[in-house]
Amino acid sequence: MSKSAFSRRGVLKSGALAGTGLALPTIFTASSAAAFTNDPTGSSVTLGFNVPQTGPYADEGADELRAYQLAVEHLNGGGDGGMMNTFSSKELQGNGILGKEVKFVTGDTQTKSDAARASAKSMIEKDGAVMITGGSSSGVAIAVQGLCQEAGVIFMAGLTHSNDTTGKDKKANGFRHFFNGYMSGAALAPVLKNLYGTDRNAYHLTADYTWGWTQEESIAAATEALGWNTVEKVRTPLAATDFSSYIAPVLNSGADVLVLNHYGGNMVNSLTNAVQFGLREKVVNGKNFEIVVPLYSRLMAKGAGANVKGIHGSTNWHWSLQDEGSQAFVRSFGTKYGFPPSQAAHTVYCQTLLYADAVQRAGSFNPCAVVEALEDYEFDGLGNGKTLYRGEDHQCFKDVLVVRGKENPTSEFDLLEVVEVTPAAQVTYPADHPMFAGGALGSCNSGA
Amino acid sequence: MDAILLQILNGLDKGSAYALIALGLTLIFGTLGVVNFAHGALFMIGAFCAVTVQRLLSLSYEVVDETQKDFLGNPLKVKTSYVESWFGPEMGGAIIDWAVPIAIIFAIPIMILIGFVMERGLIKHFYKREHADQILVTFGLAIVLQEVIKYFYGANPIQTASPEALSGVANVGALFGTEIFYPVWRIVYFFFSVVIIGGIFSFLQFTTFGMVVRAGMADRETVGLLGINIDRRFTIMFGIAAAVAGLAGVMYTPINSPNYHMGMDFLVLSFVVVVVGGMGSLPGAVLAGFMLGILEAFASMNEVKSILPGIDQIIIYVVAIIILLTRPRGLMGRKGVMEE
Amino acid sequence: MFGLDNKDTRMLLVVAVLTLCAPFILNPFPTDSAMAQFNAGYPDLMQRFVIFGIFAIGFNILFGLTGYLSFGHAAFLGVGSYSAVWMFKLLSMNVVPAILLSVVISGLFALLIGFVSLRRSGIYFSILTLAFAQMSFNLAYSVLTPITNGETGLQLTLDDPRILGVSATADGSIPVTSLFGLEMRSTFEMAVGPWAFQFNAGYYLCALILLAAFYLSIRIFRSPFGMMLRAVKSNQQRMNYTGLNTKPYTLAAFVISGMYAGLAGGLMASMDPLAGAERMQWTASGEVVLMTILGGAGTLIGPVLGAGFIKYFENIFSKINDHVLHGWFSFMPDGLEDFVVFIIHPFIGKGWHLTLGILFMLVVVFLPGGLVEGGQRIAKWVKGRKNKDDSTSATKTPAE
Amino acid sequence: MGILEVKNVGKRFGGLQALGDVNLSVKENTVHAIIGPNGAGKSTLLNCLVGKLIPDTGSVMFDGQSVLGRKPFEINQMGISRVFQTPEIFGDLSVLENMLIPCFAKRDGAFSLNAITSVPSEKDVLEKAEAMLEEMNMADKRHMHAASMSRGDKRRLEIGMCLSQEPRLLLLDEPTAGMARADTNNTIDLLKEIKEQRDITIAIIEHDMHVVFSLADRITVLAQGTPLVEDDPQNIRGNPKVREAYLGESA
Repeated sequence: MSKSAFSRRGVLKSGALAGTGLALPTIFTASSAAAFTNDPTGSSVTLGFNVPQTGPYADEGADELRAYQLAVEHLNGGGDGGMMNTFSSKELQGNGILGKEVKFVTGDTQTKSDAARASAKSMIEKDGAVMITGGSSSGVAIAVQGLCQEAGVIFMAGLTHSNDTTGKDKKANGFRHFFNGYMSGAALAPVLKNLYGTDRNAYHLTADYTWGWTQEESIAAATEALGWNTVEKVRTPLAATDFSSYIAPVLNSGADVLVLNHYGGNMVNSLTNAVQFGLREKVVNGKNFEIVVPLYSRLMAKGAGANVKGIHGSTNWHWSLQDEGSQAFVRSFGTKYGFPPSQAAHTVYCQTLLYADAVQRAGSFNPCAVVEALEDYEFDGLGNGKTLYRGEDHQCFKDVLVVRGKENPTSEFDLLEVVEVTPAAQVTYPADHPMFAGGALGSCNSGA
Repeated sequence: MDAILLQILNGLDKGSAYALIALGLTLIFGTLGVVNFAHGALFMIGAFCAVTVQRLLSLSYEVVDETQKDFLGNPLKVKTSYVESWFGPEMGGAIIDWAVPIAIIFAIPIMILIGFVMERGLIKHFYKREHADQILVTFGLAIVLQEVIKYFYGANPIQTASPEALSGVANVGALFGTEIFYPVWRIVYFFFSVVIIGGIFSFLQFTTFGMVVRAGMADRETVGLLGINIDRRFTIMFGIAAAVAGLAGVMYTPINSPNYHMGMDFLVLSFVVVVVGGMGSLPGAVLAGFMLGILEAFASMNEVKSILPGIDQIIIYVVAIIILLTRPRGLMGRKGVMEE
Repeated sequence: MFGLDNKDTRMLLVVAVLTLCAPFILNPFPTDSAMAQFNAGYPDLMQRFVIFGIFAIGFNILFGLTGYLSFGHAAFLGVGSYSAVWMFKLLSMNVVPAILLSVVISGLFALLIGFVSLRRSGIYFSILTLAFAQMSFNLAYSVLTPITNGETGLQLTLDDPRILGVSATADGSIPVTSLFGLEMRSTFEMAVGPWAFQFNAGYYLCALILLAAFYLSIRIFRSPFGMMLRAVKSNQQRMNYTGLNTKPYTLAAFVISGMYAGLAGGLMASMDPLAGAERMQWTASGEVVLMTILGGAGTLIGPVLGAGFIKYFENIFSKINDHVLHGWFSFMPDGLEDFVVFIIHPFIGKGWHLTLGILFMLVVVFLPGGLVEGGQRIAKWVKGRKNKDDSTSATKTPAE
Repeated sequence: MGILEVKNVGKRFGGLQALGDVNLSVKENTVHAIIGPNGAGKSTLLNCLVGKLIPDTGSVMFDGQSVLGRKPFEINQMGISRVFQTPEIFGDLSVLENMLIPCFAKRDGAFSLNAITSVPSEKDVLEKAEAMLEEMNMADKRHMHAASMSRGDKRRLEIGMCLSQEPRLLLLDEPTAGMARADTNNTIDLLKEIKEQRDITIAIIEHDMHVVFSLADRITVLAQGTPLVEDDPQNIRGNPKVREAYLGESA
């Protein structure tokens, strides 16, 4: 039995060709000659876009999918080229990747680790995908990242904010463009200090699972460094829909800042409930009561409506940025779909381009070559300023945006305004930072 | 002390949603003997009635304003809603502001109609079928309803605000001589649910229609033998149950922004409530709803969580297990209902 | 043969042939054809078919025979998965101890939950099992994270202290699961003309275990014990007054089906060493209920069919996107193509839930006995066409 | 000393005294009928004998052993079988399977994890069940769905199921209630046959005097939860107290 892992579509195809070439069907057995998993030997290369299409993050998934389609179009030379024109690397020619036409398959993660892995596996085993990307939650990203490592394909993470993705669960075959909890804390802290001073009492409400914990840890550490006092850290069940019983005690706790370490539907509901309980009109310890949502998402902010007004948080990217890259992206996305892209769309578009570029520069689809090309790679022009893909942990270091819910939105997309662009240097941390300790990158796996 | 009062209040408020959904579920169990997994979906549809009314009221026409730019740099299209242009900005604005209460008026006939169609078109063919079949068909229906809503409204929550006048906080503590601030709309929700529950009970208690239905709940065959068309009454009851779930949904929208799977989120919980209350018992369902709401509120207190970490995650289930083991048929269940 | 009567032997053989030839049967379309989208013959999905088949067979032993509707069976699957992954982390990458442990642990867990829950019957029993399973899920997702790794799911790392085996391979990777050296992921590929077939070691292990599980389930169905379980469903009062203690019967059925679930969980972890908490959520428990009812509760083959049906939709329909649709209908004139794609669009890709929901309703409305009844009707219809006057098959035998 | 000795049994439900102070002795190999007007406590008494209810006071001894506190299945395993007012059979199973279950219960006890052998291979049990069906004249119906039989056949099957356990005491709870005359007569004939052919004690609760007087060797009349009188059928027929309390209104 051939000692191969996963299917090798490329070999299959050549085998199939050999078969059809003869009058009688011959049986061709794949040899272990292939250099790596799913080596694309035909005229096209297949990428796997694994996004939530059902469940609470389906809209974010849909937006990611739009961006992926746009990226594929641009890579194949269609459309206006988007950020390919502003990208600092000029390797991509608009003729696919390494001259191969880019094709894609899509799948549904359902925001469940199991389903996401099943979907990714089917892309690798059945469709011959050479790279998997996508996702809208950290649990899924980490689970799929682990799978890709074992399978010998590259994983370009989508929206995942947990420190663990490039911390204790980092993998050699996995890369994250999105920022993380630590960076949110580092970016927010100085802004919060300017706005609310150094003498504050913070009350944390945290989604009771790993992402929530890492964010809580990051934000608490960053604000405590300012001199803030953390009054209480309360964990809320993932399944909670009504946060009123967690909000109510905040009033009498002596806290004057509420930090909501929630995302998605949890964030919408906890923020709505907090505003409902009149927290924002309160004056505690002689100061105005404030709410902070460390990880903002415009798509989700919409669900909270007017409640986001004036509330600060951080985000990876926002369509209102005025740099050339962002504008080019917003233009091509907006022209095609009629509304501006979300940060999820932006990060996955970048990831696709970065992968394609790395392959182009490496001159091979071999995951180990791609890893080498991406590690410690510096680039610009993708909307976040100068960015470094750090080799030690495969995390991108770039500027982080501090945003605020806009008081007078002019349209349904105009919900957030950028308050501050925190430079990359301020959010950079050493690779052996304790919040990211415990895991090992391992070595790249090409599946051979 | 204040903290405890606050949590009791919060529990009553949480419990009102549970009680309303469980009430409708029990009406359907009790009268029709059908396990309705689509009941959560009815709650969700009610909520989307409010969303739809709000959207209809905000329907607008666009005027291109050359002085402002949209995100692509093109001239901005400024939207003005028809309601505002018809009634003037003030009156029109007020109408839009009151979209949720207005939605109640629309939701009642729509929900009753949906209930009728569901019962006549689907459920009635399943009275004599096994509970397993009922579960499968209503679950399938729930998925379909949910996906239809998702297709038209997307998966993200949609904010539906309460009227400005009812969105602040009120000092409930004044009644007890302390200061306890509580959101006005949640108080409204509580009283609303009390009124609906009271209405349903008196309807069943004091009208002949209600008496026949109650008799039918106890012994369907005998009532059928009396020559009373119990089937038609049961159809109406299904419509009423749907309307109760729908109204619970409409009024819930300002509390939490509705999304397409909110029904499923409530479904399991409301089944637990119904069973804890006792199958087929209306007072049981209401009692269990409020009781579980209050217990949930207490379990989420920091003082409690520090002693029993994670208790708020499982309190409902722990209570359900304890009650079912100590009281075989829930709090007020009747013998022989749904036991085989 | 094997102590079965002719009919059962025939059924077992049919299932054996179907599972062993699945790589061919599930890949009917040439790899490069437009219809290849519907091929299901790749290792992961084939493994899922048989693993969920085992899960549903076990569930059916409880629900189909005794009528006790457990809404918390996914908890046993989850516990089985966690046990297996822990075994991989601590002992060895061999799947045998992992699978054995997962069966034992989930059996014990089922004994505990069954002992309490079976004090009640009907919907009260269902809610008790649901409550236990939801508690397990909620705790696994949060408080029990040190054991379960919460949201991400328990997975292998490079520094697992594996007693029999290495923490990491020479080239710095996590070792893979194996059966005495035969790697579960190793796949033998065969190309016949334009077709490509994949023979995966893990799949064949699962398939053999499925056959064993199916065989055992036939034996249970046909045994005096199985008859007693059906008697429990039929009339507990009579059971009691016939000198039979129903409690150990139902408990035994509960534990056996819990062990089946644990076996499925252990296999799942053996094929892919990750155990996610969502495996224990009520929706997962609901899924096996739906599989069983959809296929035909109380029949032998039904649950396997139901499991295949649902998993096929989940994995195949969810992957069809507009792009693929346009590819299929590109032969049509543009306007018509767009129209057809527009019509089909809501039912595929992100709409696969909708399609599944509609199919649930159609099956339950038109085929009250599930897919098995559909098969029987077709068989009857075919028979009826062969000899029209043969209408003596009125004797009602219990459905298969 | 009878095979069944009921001493000073009393049972209350809330404020209602269902059984006062019941003493009853059923002699081995006799047919003992318990009669009484509605609400006399007949069913309560029966439920106390089979373990469904536990009396508040008194004792129930079967063959020298107390049955109190034992579960119904344990009491059955001691040798008491019960026939219900409405036939309790396994409706979803075939007639043969209905007969097999008590045969297995007799052989294997209250619980047996007999999951590996197949039913057809259990020749001894199968033969016994077939023989009992033969005896009940139901052999031709063996593959019928039990629920689809007539009420009379169901009753016959239920009695057959009880007999296949070779009980020492057979309790019958109004075995002919709701039956047509022909079915009633058939049942009487069947019971007579059983009485003659087997070493068995029968206790019967009955409303229908025709049945009682055709079968009973001994009769206890129950009124308002206490035994009014216990005697031979002839004497009962002539007893004025009984006439007044019971027969007067129904005969």
